[in-house]
Amino acid sequence: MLKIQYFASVREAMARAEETIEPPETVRTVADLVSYLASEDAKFAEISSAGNPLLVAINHSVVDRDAELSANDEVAFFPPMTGG
Amino acid sequence: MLKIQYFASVREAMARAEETIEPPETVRTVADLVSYLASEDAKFAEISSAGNPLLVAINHSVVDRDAELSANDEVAFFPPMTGG
Amino acid sequence: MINVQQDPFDVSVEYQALKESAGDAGAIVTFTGLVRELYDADTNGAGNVIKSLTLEHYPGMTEKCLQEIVAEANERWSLLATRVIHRVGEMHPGDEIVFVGVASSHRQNAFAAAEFIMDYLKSRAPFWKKQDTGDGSHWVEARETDSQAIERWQVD
Amino acid sequence: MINVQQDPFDVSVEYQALKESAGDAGAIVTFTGLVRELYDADTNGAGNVIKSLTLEHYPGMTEKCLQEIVAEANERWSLLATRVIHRVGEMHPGDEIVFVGVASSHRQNAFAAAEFIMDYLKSRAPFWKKQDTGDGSHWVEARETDSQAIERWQVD
Repeated sequence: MLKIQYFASVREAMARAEETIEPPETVRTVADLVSYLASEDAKFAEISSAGNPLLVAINHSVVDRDAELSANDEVAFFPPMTGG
Repeated sequence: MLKIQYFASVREAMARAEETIEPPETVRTVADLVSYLASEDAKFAEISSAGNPLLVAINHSVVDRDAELSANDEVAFFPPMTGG
Repeated sequence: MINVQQDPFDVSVEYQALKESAGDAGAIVTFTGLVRELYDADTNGAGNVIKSLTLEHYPGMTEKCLQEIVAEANERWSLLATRVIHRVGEMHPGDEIVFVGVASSHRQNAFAAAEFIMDYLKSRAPFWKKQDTGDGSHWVEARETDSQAIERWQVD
Repeated sequence: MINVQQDPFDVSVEYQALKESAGDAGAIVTFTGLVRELYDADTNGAGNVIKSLTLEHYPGMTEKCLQEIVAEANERWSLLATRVIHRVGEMHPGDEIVFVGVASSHRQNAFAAAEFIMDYLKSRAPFWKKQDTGDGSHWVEARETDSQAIERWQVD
Protein backbone atom coordinates (compact mmCIF):
# COMPACT_ATOMS: atom_id res chain seq x y z
CA MET A 1 0.00 0.00 0.00
CA LEU A 2 1.30 3.42 -0.93
CA LYS A 3 -0.30 6.77 -0.20
CA ILE A 4 0.12 8.96 -3.29
CA GLN A 5 -0.21 12.76 -3.16
CA TYR A 6 -0.30 15.30 -5.97
CA PHE A 7 0.36 19.03 -5.63
CA ALA A 8 -0.09 22.24 -7.63
CA SER A 9 -0.19 21.76 -11.44
CA VAL A 10 0.21 18.00 -11.01
CA ARG A 11 -2.80 17.87 -8.68
CA GLU A 12 -4.88 19.86 -11.17
CA ALA A 13 -3.83 17.69 -14.13
CA MET A 14 -4.60 14.49 -12.20
CA ALA A 15 -7.88 16.00 -10.95
CA ARG A 16 -7.22 14.52 -7.52
CA ALA A 17 -5.08 15.38 -4.49
CA GLU A 18 -4.40 11.89 -3.19
CA GLU A 19 -5.10 8.22 -3.55
CA THR A 20 -4.04 4.95 -1.97
CA ILE A 21 -2.72 2.30 -4.32
CA GLU A 22 -1.46 -1.27 -4.15
CA PRO A 23 1.13 -1.57 -6.94
CA PRO A 24 2.36 -5.00 -8.14
CA GLU A 25 5.39 -6.42 -6.34
CA THR A 26 7.68 -5.64 -9.27
CA VAL A 27 7.39 -1.94 -8.36
CA ARG A 28 10.41 -1.46 -6.13
CA THR A 29 11.80 1.98 -6.93
CA VAL A 30 10.41 5.43 -7.70
CA ALA A 31 11.26 4.83 -11.39
CA ASP A 32 9.20 1.61 -11.29
CA LEU A 33 6.30 3.48 -9.69
CA VAL A 34 6.40 6.27 -12.28
CA SER A 35 6.30 3.69 -15.11
CA TYR A 36 3.49 1.80 -13.43
CA LEU A 37 1.37 4.93 -12.85
CA ALA A 38 2.04 6.09 -16.44
CA SER A 39 0.83 2.72 -17.76
CA GLU A 40 -2.35 3.02 -15.70
CA ASP A 41 -3.20 6.66 -16.39
CA ALA A 42 -2.65 8.64 -19.64
CA LYS A 43 -2.61 11.92 -17.69
CA PHE A 44 0.21 10.69 -15.48
CA ALA A 45 2.06 9.44 -18.57
CA GLU A 46 1.96 12.99 -19.96
CA ILE A 47 3.01 14.62 -16.67
CA SER A 48 5.93 12.26 -16.24
CA SER A 49 7.09 12.34 -19.85
CA ALA A 50 10.61 13.44 -20.73
CA GLY A 51 11.11 17.18 -20.60
CA ASN A 52 8.52 17.73 -17.87
CA PRO A 53 10.25 18.47 -14.58
CA LEU A 54 8.45 16.26 -12.05
CA LEU A 55 9.73 16.04 -8.50
CA VAL A 56 9.10 13.12 -6.16
CA ALA A 57 9.20 13.01 -2.36
CA ILE A 58 9.04 9.95 -0.14
CA ASN A 59 7.85 10.64 3.41
CA HIS A 60 8.51 14.41 3.05
CA SER A 61 12.00 14.18 1.51
CA VAL A 62 12.74 14.77 -2.16
CA VAL A 63 14.33 11.64 -3.67
CA ASP A 64 15.92 10.46 -6.93
CA ARG A 65 14.23 8.00 -9.26
CA ASP A 66 16.35 5.13 -7.98
CA ALA A 67 15.10 5.54 -4.39
CA GLU A 68 13.49 2.37 -3.03
CA LEU A 69 9.91 2.21 -1.83
CA SER A 70 8.70 0.61 1.38
CA ALA A 71 5.21 -0.46 2.39
CA ASN A 72 3.01 2.43 3.59
CA ASP A 73 5.31 5.12 2.19
CA GLU A 74 3.77 8.51 1.43
CA VAL A 75 4.86 9.36 -2.12
CA ALA A 76 4.23 12.88 -3.46
CA PHE A 77 4.50 14.19 -7.03
CA PHE A 78 4.83 17.91 -7.74
CA PRO A 79 6.43 20.50 -10.05
CA PRO A 80 9.56 22.53 -9.07
CA MET A 81 8.92 24.78 -6.08
CA THR A 82 8.07 28.46 -6.55
CA GLY A 83 7.62 29.83 -3.03
CA GLY A 84 9.21 32.80 -1.37
CA MET B 1 45.28 79.60 4.69
CA LEU B 2 44.18 76.08 5.50
CA LYS B 3 41.43 75.00 7.85
CA ILE B 4 42.67 71.94 9.78
CA GLN B 5 40.30 69.56 11.58
CA TYR B 6 41.03 66.69 13.92
CA PHE B 7 38.65 63.85 14.80
CA ALA B 8 38.30 61.06 17.36
CA SER B 9 41.62 59.82 18.88
CA VAL B 10 43.54 62.39 16.79
CA ARG B 11 41.38 65.24 18.16
CA GLU B 12 41.96 64.01 21.72
CA ALA B 13 45.73 63.66 21.23
CA MET B 14 45.97 67.13 19.66
CA ALA B 15 43.71 68.54 22.40
CA ARG B 16 41.92 70.63 19.80
CA ALA B 17 39.23 70.05 17.17
CA GLU B 18 40.32 72.60 14.59
CA GLU B 19 42.69 75.42 13.76
CA THR B 20 43.47 77.69 10.86
CA ILE B 21 47.07 77.76 9.69
CA GLU B 22 49.20 79.56 7.10
CA PRO B 23 51.91 77.08 6.11
CA PRO B 24 55.01 78.21 4.15
CA GLU B 25 54.75 78.18 0.36
CA THR B 26 56.92 75.07 0.13
CA VAL B 27 53.98 73.08 1.55
CA ARG B 28 52.26 71.90 -1.65
CA THR B 29 51.06 68.35 -0.94
CA VAL B 30 49.49 66.46 1.92
CA ALA B 31 52.89 64.84 2.56
CA ASP B 32 54.46 68.32 2.82
CA LEU B 33 51.74 69.40 5.24
CA VAL B 34 52.18 66.32 7.43
CA SER B 35 55.96 66.97 7.65
CA TYR B 36 55.38 70.64 8.39
CA LEU B 37 52.83 69.96 11.15
CA ALA B 38 55.10 67.25 12.63
CA SER B 39 57.98 69.74 12.77
CA GLU B 40 55.79 72.28 14.54
CA ASP B 41 54.09 69.95 17.04
CA ALA B 42 55.57 66.91 18.82
CA LYS B 43 52.10 65.46 19.35
CA PHE B 44 51.39 65.55 15.62
CA ALA B 45 54.83 64.02 14.94
CA GLU B 46 53.83 61.05 17.10
CA ILE B 47 50.38 60.69 15.56
CA SER B 48 51.76 60.78 12.03
CA SER B 49 54.74 58.50 12.68
CA ALA B 50 55.20 55.31 10.69
CA GLY B 51 52.92 52.50 11.79
CA ASN B 52 50.14 54.78 12.95
CA PRO B 53 47.30 54.64 10.47
CA LEU B 54 46.34 58.29 9.90
CA LEU B 55 43.78 59.19 7.26
CA VAL B 56 43.56 62.57 5.54
CA ALA B 57 40.59 64.19 3.81
CA ILE B 58 40.61 67.34 1.70
CA ASN B 59 37.23 69.04 1.45
CA HIS B 60 35.39 65.90 2.66
CA SER B 61 37.15 63.37 0.42
CA VAL B 62 39.83 60.97 1.62
CA VAL B 63 43.06 61.56 -0.33
CA ASP B 64 46.55 60.08 -0.70
CA ARG B 65 49.68 61.78 0.62
CA ASP B 66 50.58 63.06 -2.84
CA ALA B 67 47.32 65.02 -3.20
CA GLU B 68 47.93 68.74 -3.82
CA LEU B 69 46.62 71.45 -1.54
CA SER B 70 44.84 74.63 -2.60
CA ALA B 71 44.27 77.84 -0.68
CA ASN B 72 41.35 77.63 1.77
CA ASP B 73 41.15 73.85 1.67
CA GLU B 74 39.58 72.09 4.63
CA VAL B 75 42.04 69.37 5.65
CA ALA B 76 40.97 66.75 8.18
CA PHE B 77 43.09 64.17 10.05
CA PHE B 78 41.51 61.10 11.65
CA PRO B 79 42.02 57.39 12.44
CA PRO B 80 40.42 54.56 10.38
CA MET B 81 36.62 54.65 10.59
CA THR B 82 34.75 52.40 13.00
CA GLY B 83 31.07 53.22 12.41
CA GLY B 84 28.14 50.94 11.68
CA MET C 1 10.51 29.97 15.13
CA ILE C 2 8.91 28.74 11.92
CA ASN C 3 5.32 29.48 10.90
CA VAL C 4 3.30 28.52 7.83
CA GLN C 5 0.06 30.45 8.07
CA GLN C 6 -2.91 31.92 6.20
CA ASP C 7 -2.91 35.12 8.25
CA PRO C 8 -0.90 38.21 7.42
CA PHE C 9 2.11 38.97 9.62
CA ASP C 10 3.45 42.24 10.99
CA VAL C 11 7.10 42.96 10.24
CA SER C 12 7.45 45.26 13.28
CA VAL C 13 6.14 42.56 15.64
CA GLU C 14 8.54 40.04 14.09
CA TYR C 15 11.51 42.41 14.33
CA GLN C 16 10.78 43.09 18.01
CA ALA C 17 10.37 39.41 18.81
CA LEU C 18 13.66 38.67 17.07
CA LYS C 19 15.44 41.40 18.97
CA GLU C 20 14.04 40.30 22.33
CA SER C 21 14.85 36.63 21.88
CA ALA C 22 18.34 37.28 20.50
CA GLY C 23 20.04 38.52 23.64
CA ASP C 24 23.24 40.43 22.87
CA ALA C 25 22.79 40.76 19.09
CA GLY C 26 24.98 43.13 17.10
CA ALA C 27 23.17 42.65 13.79
CA ILE C 28 19.62 41.90 12.73
CA VAL C 29 18.83 41.28 9.06
CA THR C 30 15.26 40.92 7.86
CA PHE C 31 14.00 39.90 4.45
CA THR C 32 10.38 40.50 3.46
CA GLY C 33 8.98 39.19 0.19
CA LEU C 34 5.94 40.96 -1.25
CA VAL C 35 3.40 40.20 -3.98
CA ARG C 36 4.32 42.32 -7.00
CA GLU C 37 1.70 43.71 -9.32
CA LEU C 38 3.87 43.37 -12.40
CA TYR C 39 5.72 40.21 -13.16
CA ASP C 40 8.87 40.24 -15.27
CA ALA C 41 9.18 39.04 -18.82
CA ASP C 42 11.27 36.11 -17.60
CA THR C 43 8.33 34.53 -15.82
CA ASN C 44 5.27 33.25 -17.59
CA GLY C 45 3.09 36.11 -16.42
CA ALA C 46 5.10 38.29 -18.81
CA GLY C 47 4.10 41.91 -18.41
CA ASN C 48 0.71 41.05 -16.97
CA VAL C 49 -0.87 42.80 -14.03
CA ILE C 50 -1.45 40.35 -11.19
CA LYS C 51 -4.91 40.46 -9.59
CA SER C 52 -4.24 37.77 -7.03
CA LEU C 53 -1.80 35.06 -6.09
CA THR C 54 -2.65 31.74 -4.47
CA LEU C 55 0.00 29.84 -2.54
CA GLU C 56 -0.31 26.09 -2.11
CA HIS C 57 2.01 23.99 0.03
CA TYR C 58 2.60 20.43 1.23
CA PRO C 59 1.63 20.44 4.92
CA GLY C 60 4.08 18.44 6.98
CA MET C 61 6.85 18.46 4.40
CA THR C 62 6.94 22.28 4.37
CA GLU C 63 7.59 22.57 8.10
CA LYS C 64 10.15 19.74 8.03
CA CYS C 65 11.94 21.36 5.12
CA LEU C 66 12.05 24.84 6.70
CA GLN C 67 13.31 23.36 9.96
CA GLU C 68 16.14 21.62 8.11
CA ILE C 69 17.09 24.86 6.31
CA VAL C 70 17.12 26.87 9.55
CA ALA C 71 19.10 24.13 11.36
CA GLU C 72 21.70 24.19 8.57
CA ALA C 73 21.92 28.01 8.79
CA ASN C 74 22.40 27.78 12.56
CA GLU C 75 25.18 25.28 12.06
CA ARG C 76 27.03 27.35 9.44
CA TRP C 77 26.78 30.74 11.13
CA SER C 78 26.44 31.34 14.87
CA LEU C 79 22.94 32.73 14.99
CA LEU C 80 21.27 34.10 18.11
CA ALA C 81 17.70 33.95 16.79
CA THR C 82 15.81 33.19 13.57
CA ARG C 83 12.21 33.65 12.46
CA VAL C 84 10.70 32.30 9.26
CA ILE C 85 7.09 32.95 8.27
CA HIS C 86 5.51 31.91 4.98
CA ARG C 87 1.91 32.66 4.14
CA VAL C 88 -0.32 30.33 2.14
CA GLY C 89 -3.71 30.92 0.51
CA GLU C 90 -4.86 33.92 -1.50
CA MET C 91 -2.88 37.16 -1.51
CA HIS C 92 -2.88 40.41 -3.45
CA PRO C 93 -0.28 42.87 -4.76
CA GLY C 94 1.46 44.68 -1.89
CA ASP C 95 0.80 41.82 0.54
CA GLU C 96 3.73 40.40 2.43
CA ILE C 97 4.24 36.69 1.60
CA VAL C 98 7.39 35.68 3.39
CA PHE C 99 9.54 36.91 6.26
CA VAL C 100 13.02 35.76 7.21
CA GLY C 101 14.71 37.39 10.18
CA VAL C 102 18.14 36.56 11.57
CA ALA C 103 20.01 37.94 14.59
CA SER C 104 23.72 37.40 15.05
CA SER C 105 26.74 38.98 16.70
CA HIS C 106 28.19 40.17 13.38
CA ARG C 107 26.65 41.52 10.21
CA GLN C 108 28.37 39.14 7.78
CA ASN C 109 26.80 36.12 9.48
CA ALA C 110 23.36 37.73 9.64
CA PHE C 111 23.41 38.69 5.94
CA ALA C 112 24.73 35.32 4.79
CA ALA C 113 22.26 33.31 6.89
CA ALA C 114 19.22 35.35 5.79
CA GLU C 115 20.13 35.03 2.12
CA PHE C 116 20.93 31.32 2.52
CA ILE C 117 17.54 30.65 4.13
CA MET C 118 15.72 32.55 1.37
CA ASP C 119 17.66 30.81 -1.43
CA TYR C 120 16.90 27.35 -0.04
CA LEU C 121 13.31 28.23 0.84
CA LYS C 122 12.72 29.28 -2.80
CA SER C 123 14.09 26.12 -4.39
CA ARG C 124 13.62 23.44 -1.75
CA ALA C 125 10.52 24.19 0.33
CA PRO C 126 7.29 22.80 -1.18
CA PHE C 127 5.39 25.98 -1.99
CA TRP C 128 3.74 26.71 -5.34
CA LYS C 129 2.36 29.98 -6.65
CA LYS C 130 -0.59 30.37 -8.99
CA GLN C 131 -1.33 33.81 -10.32
CA ASP C 132 -4.55 35.28 -11.60
CA THR C 133 -4.14 38.05 -14.17
CA GLY C 134 -7.85 38.60 -14.69
CA ASP C 135 -7.94 36.53 -17.91
CA GLY C 136 -7.37 33.18 -16.28
CA SER C 137 -4.90 31.82 -13.80
CA HIS C 138 -1.69 29.89 -14.29
CA TRP C 139 1.06 28.32 -12.22
CA VAL C 140 4.26 30.32 -11.91
CA GLU C 141 7.20 28.52 -13.48
CA ALA C 142 10.37 27.97 -11.48
CA ARG C 143 13.16 30.41 -12.35
CA GLU C 144 16.51 29.13 -13.49
CA THR C 145 18.19 31.83 -11.39
CA ASP C 146 16.57 30.42 -8.24
CA SER C 147 17.98 26.94 -8.68
CA GLN C 148 21.37 28.50 -9.54
CA ALA C 149 21.24 30.65 -6.41
CA ILE C 150 21.78 27.71 -4.09
CA GLU C 151 24.86 26.43 -5.91
CA ARG C 152 27.16 28.97 -4.28
CA TRP C 153 26.25 27.68 -0.80
CA GLN C 154 27.21 24.14 -1.64
CA VAL C 155 30.36 22.89 0.02
CA ASP C 156 32.19 20.06 -1.74
CA MET D 1 16.79 59.11 2.45
CA ILE D 2 19.89 59.54 4.59
CA ASN D 3 19.86 60.70 8.21
CA VAL D 4 22.64 61.26 10.73
CA GLN D 5 20.95 61.92 14.02
CA GLN D 6 21.22 61.86 17.81
CA ASP D 7 17.69 60.55 18.28
CA PRO D 8 16.77 56.87 18.32
CA PHE D 9 14.92 55.53 15.30
CA ASP D 10 12.06 53.06 15.04
CA VAL D 11 12.64 50.09 12.72
CA SER D 12 8.90 49.59 12.11
CA VAL D 13 8.47 53.21 11.02
CA GLU D 14 11.47 52.88 8.69
CA TYR D 15 10.22 49.61 7.22
CA GLN D 16 6.78 51.10 6.52
CA ALA D 17 8.27 54.23 4.94
CA LEU D 18 10.48 52.08 2.75
CA LYS D 19 7.54 49.93 1.67
CA GLU D 20 5.36 52.94 0.89
CA SER D 21 7.97 54.81 -1.11
CA ALA D 22 9.09 51.73 -3.04
CA GLY D 23 6.05 51.18 -5.22
CA ASP D 24 5.90 47.65 -6.64
CA ALA D 25 8.68 46.11 -4.53
CA GLY D 26 9.12 42.34 -4.43
CA ALA D 27 11.85 42.34 -1.78
CA ILE D 28 12.74 44.50 1.21
CA VAL D 29 15.94 43.84 3.15
CA THR D 30 16.71 45.68 6.36
CA PHE D 31 19.87 45.69 8.40
CA THR D 32 19.91 46.99 11.97
CA GLY D 33 23.13 47.33 13.92
CA LEU D 34 22.89 47.29 17.71
CA VAL D 35 25.22 48.14 20.58
CA ARG D 36 26.48 44.87 22.02
CA GLU D 37 27.20 44.46 25.69
CA LEU D 38 30.12 42.13 25.14
CA TYR D 39 32.83 42.89 22.66
CA ASP D 40 34.89 40.17 21.05
CA ALA D 41 38.46 39.31 21.81
CA ASP D 42 39.51 40.61 18.39
CA THR D 43 38.64 44.19 19.33
CA ASN D 44 40.42 46.12 22.01
CA GLY D 45 37.53 45.88 24.43
CA ALA D 46 38.37 42.20 24.77
CA GLY D 47 35.82 40.45 26.91
CA ASN D 48 34.79 43.64 28.64
CA VAL D 49 31.22 44.61 29.38
CA ILE D 50 30.32 47.84 27.61
CA LYS D 51 28.58 50.47 29.72
CA SER D 52 28.20 53.02 26.97
CA LEU D 53 29.32 53.84 23.47
CA THR D 54 29.89 57.31 22.07
CA LEU D 55 29.77 57.89 18.34
CA GLU D 56 31.59 60.84 16.82
CA HIS D 57 31.38 61.83 13.17
CA TYR D 58 32.59 64.44 10.70
CA PRO D 59 29.54 66.57 9.89
CA GLY D 60 29.34 67.38 6.21
CA MET D 61 31.72 64.65 5.10
CA THR D 62 29.50 61.95 6.66
CA GLU D 63 26.43 62.94 4.66
CA LYS D 64 28.43 63.35 1.43
CA CYS D 65 30.02 59.96 1.94
CA LEU D 66 26.72 58.17 2.66
CA GLN D 67 25.13 59.83 -0.39
CA GLU D 68 27.96 58.57 -2.58
CA ILE D 69 27.62 55.03 -1.21
CA VAL D 70 23.84 55.00 -1.77
CA ALA D 71 24.23 56.48 -5.28
CA GLU D 72 26.73 53.75 -6.14
CA ALA D 73 24.33 51.07 -4.81
CA ASN D 74 21.50 52.54 -6.90
CA GLU D 75 23.70 52.43 -9.98
CA ARG D 76 24.79 48.81 -9.47
CA TRP D 77 21.41 47.33 -8.55
CA SER D 78 18.02 48.68 -9.61
CA LEU D 79 16.71 49.83 -6.28
CA LEU D 80 13.21 51.17 -5.69
CA ALA D 81 13.96 52.84 -2.35
CA THR D 82 16.76 53.10 0.20
CA ARG D 83 16.97 54.44 3.76
CA VAL D 84 20.13 54.89 5.77
CA ILE D 85 20.13 56.16 9.35
CA HIS D 86 23.17 56.42 11.58
CA ARG D 87 23.00 57.65 15.14
CA VAL D 88 25.72 59.73 16.80
CA GLY D 89 26.27 60.62 20.44
CA GLU D 90 25.97 58.38 23.49
CA MET D 91 24.31 54.99 23.28
CA HIS D 92 23.95 51.92 25.49
CA PRO D 93 23.85 48.13 24.99
CA GLY D 94 20.68 47.08 23.14
CA ASP D 95 20.35 50.48 21.43
CA GLU D 96 20.01 50.52 17.67
CA ILE D 97 22.92 52.44 16.08
CA VAL D 98 22.45 52.04 12.35
CA PHE D 99 19.66 51.13 9.93
CA VAL D 100 20.01 50.30 6.25
CA GLY D 101 16.85 49.43 4.31
CA VAL D 102 16.63 48.58 0.63
CA ALA D 103 13.61 47.80 -1.57
CA SER D 104 13.99 46.18 -4.97
CA SER D 105 12.10 44.00 -7.42
CA HIS D 106 14.22 40.94 -6.65
CA ARG D 107 15.78 39.57 -3.51
CA GLN D 108 19.32 39.17 -4.87
CA ASN D 109 19.57 42.91 -5.60
CA ALA D 110 18.09 43.88 -2.23
CA PHE D 111 20.49 41.63 -0.29
CA ALA D 112 23.55 42.70 -2.27
CA ALA D 113 22.76 46.42 -2.05
CA ALA D 114 22.08 46.34 1.71
CA GLU D 115 25.32 44.48 2.41
CA PHE D 116 27.28 46.72 0.04
CA ILE D 117 25.99 49.86 1.79
CA MET D 118 26.88 48.45 5.22
CA ASP D 119 30.35 47.33 4.13
CA TYR D 120 31.20 50.75 2.68
CA LEU D 121 29.59 52.62 5.56
CA LYS D 122 31.80 50.70 8.02
CA SER D 123 35.09 51.41 6.25
CA ARG D 124 34.49 54.66 4.40
CA ALA D 125 32.03 56.84 6.32
CA PRO D 126 33.69 59.04 8.95
CA PHE D 127 32.23 57.62 12.17
CA TRP D 128 34.30 56.67 15.21
CA LYS D 129 33.27 54.66 18.26
CA LYS D 130 34.54 55.15 21.77
CA GLN D 131 33.49 52.64 24.39
CA ASP D 132 33.28 52.96 28.12
CA THR D 133 33.76 49.75 30.06
CA GLY D 134 33.42 51.33 33.48
CA ASP D 135 37.19 51.45 34.05
CA GLY D 136 37.96 54.09 31.49
CA SER D 137 37.02 54.65 27.90
CA HIS D 138 38.94 53.88 24.72
CA TRP D 139 38.53 54.23 20.97
CA VAL D 140 37.48 51.10 19.11
CA GLU D 141 40.13 49.96 16.65
CA ALA D 142 39.22 49.34 13.04
CA ARG D 143 38.80 45.67 12.21
CA GLU D 144 40.87 44.10 9.46
CA THR D 145 37.79 42.13 8.36
CA ASP D 146 35.91 45.36 7.73
CA SER D 147 38.47 46.75 5.32
CA GLN D 148 38.65 43.34 3.63
CA ALA D 149 34.85 43.23 3.30
CA ILE D 150 34.78 45.93 0.65
CA GLU D 151 37.34 44.23 -1.58
CA ARG D 152 34.82 41.82 -3.06
CA TRP D 153 32.68 44.72 -4.33
CA GLN D 154 35.57 46.26 -6.24
CA VAL D 155 35.33 45.97 -9.99
CA ASP D 156 38.61 46.08 -11.90
